[in-house]
Amino acid sequence: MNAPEKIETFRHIGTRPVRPDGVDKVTGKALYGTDFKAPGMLWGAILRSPHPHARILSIDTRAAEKLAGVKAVATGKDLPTLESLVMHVGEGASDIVDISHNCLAFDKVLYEGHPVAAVAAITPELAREAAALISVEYEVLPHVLGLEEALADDAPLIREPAKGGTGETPSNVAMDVTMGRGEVEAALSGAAVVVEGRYTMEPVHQGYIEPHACVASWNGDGQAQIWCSSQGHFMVRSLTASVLAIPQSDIRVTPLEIGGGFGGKTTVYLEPVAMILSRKSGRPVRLGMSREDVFRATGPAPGAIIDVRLGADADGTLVAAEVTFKYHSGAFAANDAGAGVSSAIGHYRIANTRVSGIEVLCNRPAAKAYRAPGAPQVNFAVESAMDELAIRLGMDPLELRMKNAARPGDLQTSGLPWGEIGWMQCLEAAKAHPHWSAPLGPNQGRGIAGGYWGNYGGPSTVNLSVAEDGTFTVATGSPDIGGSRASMAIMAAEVLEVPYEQVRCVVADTSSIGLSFVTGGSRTTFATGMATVEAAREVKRLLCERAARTWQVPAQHVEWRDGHAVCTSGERQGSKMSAAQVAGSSLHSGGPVTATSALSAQGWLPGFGFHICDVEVDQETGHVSIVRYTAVQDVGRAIHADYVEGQIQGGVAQGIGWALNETYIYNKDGKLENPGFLDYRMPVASDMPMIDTVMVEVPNPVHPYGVKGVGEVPIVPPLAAVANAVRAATGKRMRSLPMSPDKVHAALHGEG
Amino acid sequence: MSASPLRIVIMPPFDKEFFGAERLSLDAGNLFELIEKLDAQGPGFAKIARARVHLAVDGVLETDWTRPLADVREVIVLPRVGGG
Amino acid sequence: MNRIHVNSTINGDVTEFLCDPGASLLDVLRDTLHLTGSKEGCGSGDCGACTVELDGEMVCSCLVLAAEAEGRTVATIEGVAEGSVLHPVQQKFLEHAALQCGFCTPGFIVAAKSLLDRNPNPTETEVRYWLAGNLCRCTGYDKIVRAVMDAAAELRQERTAA
Amino acid sequence: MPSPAFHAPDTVEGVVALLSGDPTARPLGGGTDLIVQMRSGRIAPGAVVDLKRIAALSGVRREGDVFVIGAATRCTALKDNADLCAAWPGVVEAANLIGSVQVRNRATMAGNLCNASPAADSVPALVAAGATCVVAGPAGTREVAVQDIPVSPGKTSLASGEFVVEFRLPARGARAGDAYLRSIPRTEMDIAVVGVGANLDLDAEGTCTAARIALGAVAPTVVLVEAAGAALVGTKLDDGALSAMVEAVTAACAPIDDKRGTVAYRKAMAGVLAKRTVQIAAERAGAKA
Repeated sequence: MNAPEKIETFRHIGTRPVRPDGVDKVTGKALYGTDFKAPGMLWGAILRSPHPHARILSIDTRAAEKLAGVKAVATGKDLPTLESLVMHVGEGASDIVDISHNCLAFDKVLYEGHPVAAVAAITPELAREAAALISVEYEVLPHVLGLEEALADDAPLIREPAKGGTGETPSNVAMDVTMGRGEVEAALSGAAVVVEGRYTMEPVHQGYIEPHACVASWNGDGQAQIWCSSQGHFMVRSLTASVLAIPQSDIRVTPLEIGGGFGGKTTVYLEPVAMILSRKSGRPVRLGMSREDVFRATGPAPGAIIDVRLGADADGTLVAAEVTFKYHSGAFAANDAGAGVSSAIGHYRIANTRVSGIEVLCNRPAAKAYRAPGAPQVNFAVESAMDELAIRLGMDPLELRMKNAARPGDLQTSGLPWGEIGWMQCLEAAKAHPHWSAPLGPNQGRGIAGGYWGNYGGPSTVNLSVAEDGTFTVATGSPDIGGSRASMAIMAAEVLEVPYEQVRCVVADTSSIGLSFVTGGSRTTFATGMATVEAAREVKRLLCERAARTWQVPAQHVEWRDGHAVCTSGERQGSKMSAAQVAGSSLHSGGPVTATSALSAQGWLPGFGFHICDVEVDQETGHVSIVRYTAVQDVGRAIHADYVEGQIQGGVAQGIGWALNETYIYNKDGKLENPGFLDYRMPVASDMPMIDTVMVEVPNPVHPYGVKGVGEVPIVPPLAAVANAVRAATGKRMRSLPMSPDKVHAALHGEG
Repeated sequence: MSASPLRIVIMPPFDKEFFGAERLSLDAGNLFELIEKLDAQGPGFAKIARARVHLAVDGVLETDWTRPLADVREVIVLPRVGGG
Repeated sequence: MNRIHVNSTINGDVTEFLCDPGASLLDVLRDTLHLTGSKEGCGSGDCGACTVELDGEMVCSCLVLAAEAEGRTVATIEGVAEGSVLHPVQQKFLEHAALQCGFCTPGFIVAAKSLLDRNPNPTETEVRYWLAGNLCRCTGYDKIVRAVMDAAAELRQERTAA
Repeated sequence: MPSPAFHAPDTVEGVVALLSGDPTARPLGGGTDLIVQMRSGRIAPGAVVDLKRIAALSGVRREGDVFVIGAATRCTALKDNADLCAAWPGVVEAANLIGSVQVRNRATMAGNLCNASPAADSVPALVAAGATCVVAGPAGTREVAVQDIPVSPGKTSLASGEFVVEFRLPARGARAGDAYLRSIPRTEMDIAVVGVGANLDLDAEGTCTAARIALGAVAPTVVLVEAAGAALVGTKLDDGALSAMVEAVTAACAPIDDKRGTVAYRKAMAGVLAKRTVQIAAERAGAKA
């Protein structure tokens, strides 16, 4: 063997090749959920509740059924009665009874926009017309939207009290999680400095640009096909089958390209309804949402009320932290409180902690995961309090964080020790970054914040097959939202030591590949990547074995080098066969070469990020402009550097939107006032600066290439980073989001 | 089988919800068997375990419940939190 | 329902279609002509995913009645590349990874091309304001703006060379 | 939801005939409000009458010192007329703050006016400019001050069969300038929380000889604040005059709390923006000498 001449360890890892699905996407050829049409397809429409809370007394569908061209009408009564079953499809647990009742209301509507009935007709116009002809008699019930209002003794109950009774007083509390250790009160009373504050925000939406849509075709023999975009077509299969009480293998879900999800496409809203309409009509049925439907009826992230108390010694050592929060659960039980508890204060070493959160049912759409679900809200409170603590202590806020930062082996809030986390390295990189010491202009302020997200692993299946010409196809069960086909191809090409273009990656349907959890939890590059590497290693082994048998040498004499099987000893030493040569003769050496890896990936590690934000505040108008932003993140190891940076930049932009302008606005009648992109104000290009990213690489020792999930972390710190920057620019602490111009103006000029 | 019984630490809400205790001592060959035994003490626990429970073996999350527990000292039962 | 017969030139091809008088140009492009590259993200002109050029000016096709297209020319994302040869804006979007989910991408590319057809040397601020009618939720716009600036540079070079 | 009929006549008379024949019929300029409202079901006109096939209604022309802007002229086309931009930069800018480039490539000032939203961006600038519009109807044509068109949110003073044919912007003095500013939460793609148009004439010494200040989104319709203009006339726009002007502006505000802003914020912004707008207009007036 020659002396190692290469400095870089990797052939492909960390490079930036063009994604395999790129040309389709820049030319408009790619088929998304909203683009698919089936021959003979009918168009569906959904009638939604105008009331935030009402009992359904009767539904008269006769006029709709009589309309020429209408082929099916469905209501909640068409869905089977189910027994409670909590299912986990990779993104928090949900009870299928709730999912069913959210698809079509059963006896009560629980939020404005709750689906009540659906129709299928030969044109979209007819379907809408027919839906409008359905007459629903409601008994309007008192509604409740606010967290404290929903917790009041006389609040309307969203969930009917359980039959038989549990002995507990019925309430709107859907989930209650507490973790911690030590003696919080004693430590706080002994602390040199204590800061406390209440932080609040209304729900925000994931804001994916593609509205939900699907086509379902359910035949009389029970077999069905669904074409849709989602964060997990296996999730669509299992939830749809469970809601309809049919076998999973009777449904084949074909994933279409997905136009953004951010956690919001990890459940089913339309698919079971489209299935019912298809079964009734005998034809494929398309259902889609309008943008208004998306805002009114799909999962926002919960709003929150968060109380924080932090105590520190005079030298800045944190001695106690107490975080108590309430999250909107919406109409059904949501999950964010659990992650909220574990994402609040675990990034600091604190001996005495108590973190406690509840989910509160109310007459809003059921909260759904949104990028690091439950974490940005508590982080906003804790990192704002840290800023205040630094001011009170007269300490540099970055030094305060460095002094208290958790290291590997320190305990998380759950009591488990942290593994190989790169939090300290992020803080050091930020301190060394020119942004940290750059001068500021007039009316400008700099804020910082750090945060983390636990990430996830879980089940993924990958099939790697070799074509007769020695090219490779990776088939995964993981929808590609942000370039994961490129990442899989990179990892497979790395293992196989072949050019990137020699490996192509596709997302296979539920009948063509094994179970894979949703693309969520920042798990795909980690878990599906692990399966890809395992499958590639097995294919490499098979190719070497075929070569060994061809050469009639022991298998251990053949190694894979530089994309070739090479005989390393014996008579045939130095013989080489390319992948094409082995694969070309594979039909005469035992058959096609292919390998499947199905695994439940373990050993995932959390990601940590640290952000620096400069704002400029117009003191007269209260407008906040983001003038510079730097995001530092431990990414484990970047597989496709561009898409890692892209994840960070996208998360930051969403966080900035959350911080500055995005918010749900309900009126007193419980109706959403801003169900569109005009008044639900997501950042536009002119609102944003370039976002500098610094990728810190502290590899995950468990992953073959060191991957840590990267997608969710970057939305965690921006809320506090912006608020802390506004504080620095104006002297005002903004504890209520969004920091819209009117609120900043009021803070500066003392109104309201 | 481990030489001495396993220390089982039950985190909220499962302590109150099922067991009325924060610590238990049990013998189990693997995590499936452990859940069976926990179900005997807290009926209904097995049914919710897959959706709501994470198990940590000597401080590290373990999703493979066939993992043998010989030489293991402690299993923590903690709530499974959502991903994103 | 009185359907209207419309003649227009779409991506250079003389195209006839029948439409409901209330149908949007986007409805006809997507559902009648099967040109699904233009996307509907909002239906109210707030996201730009349906951006096309009408008589050379970029518009939201969801805010144009299909009947208005009579005698006019329409250019959609499907006509931006010349055969298999990508337009520099398309090529730079790929090279800069200026897309993640890709749903907003067709609208951005039509809008960016429209900018560069008029202004070969835009500043970053001009690019950002020109593209303010196109929402992207994935990228934070950073790589999109870089791709457009780089495409502008390449187009300038092509013009100098020509 | 029956579909409307679609007409694209090529004469003004043809439009009047169609609008007169169906009181629910609506003229279609750029459609950026009309089509959204139709598709959301908020309105269901029996017919839509496209104005863009009438050549005379599109484009900017001069009649002596007066600028005439056809009702079907898209906002971005205003920027192509250098004389208009030089004379009335505030009007051109206001029209080019509406929506996005895509929207402005369709939207017209006539549509912006006749949609009768109190927050329409181009309207305060037109009112400050003293613009009039020519209205065609069954009884012939009449000229109306722009501020007399909207009567309440969503309602205009136009009679059945009438529609706006063109705007007329008056002759400009040698030292005159206008400007428009608005407050929005983002930098683009928003509806004005408050909008302020200002139009000033100065004499050779820099003394203000005429001033018109108009406010958007602070009342059910655009407000021409005559007291604010009066506070400036005869002054050199010193701090005292500006303060008096701001006071008059604030006093003229009668806004509501809604999803886009609070009463307190709107009042405060009207003052802040009025001052800034007047300063820009003054600079433009001075720079033209």
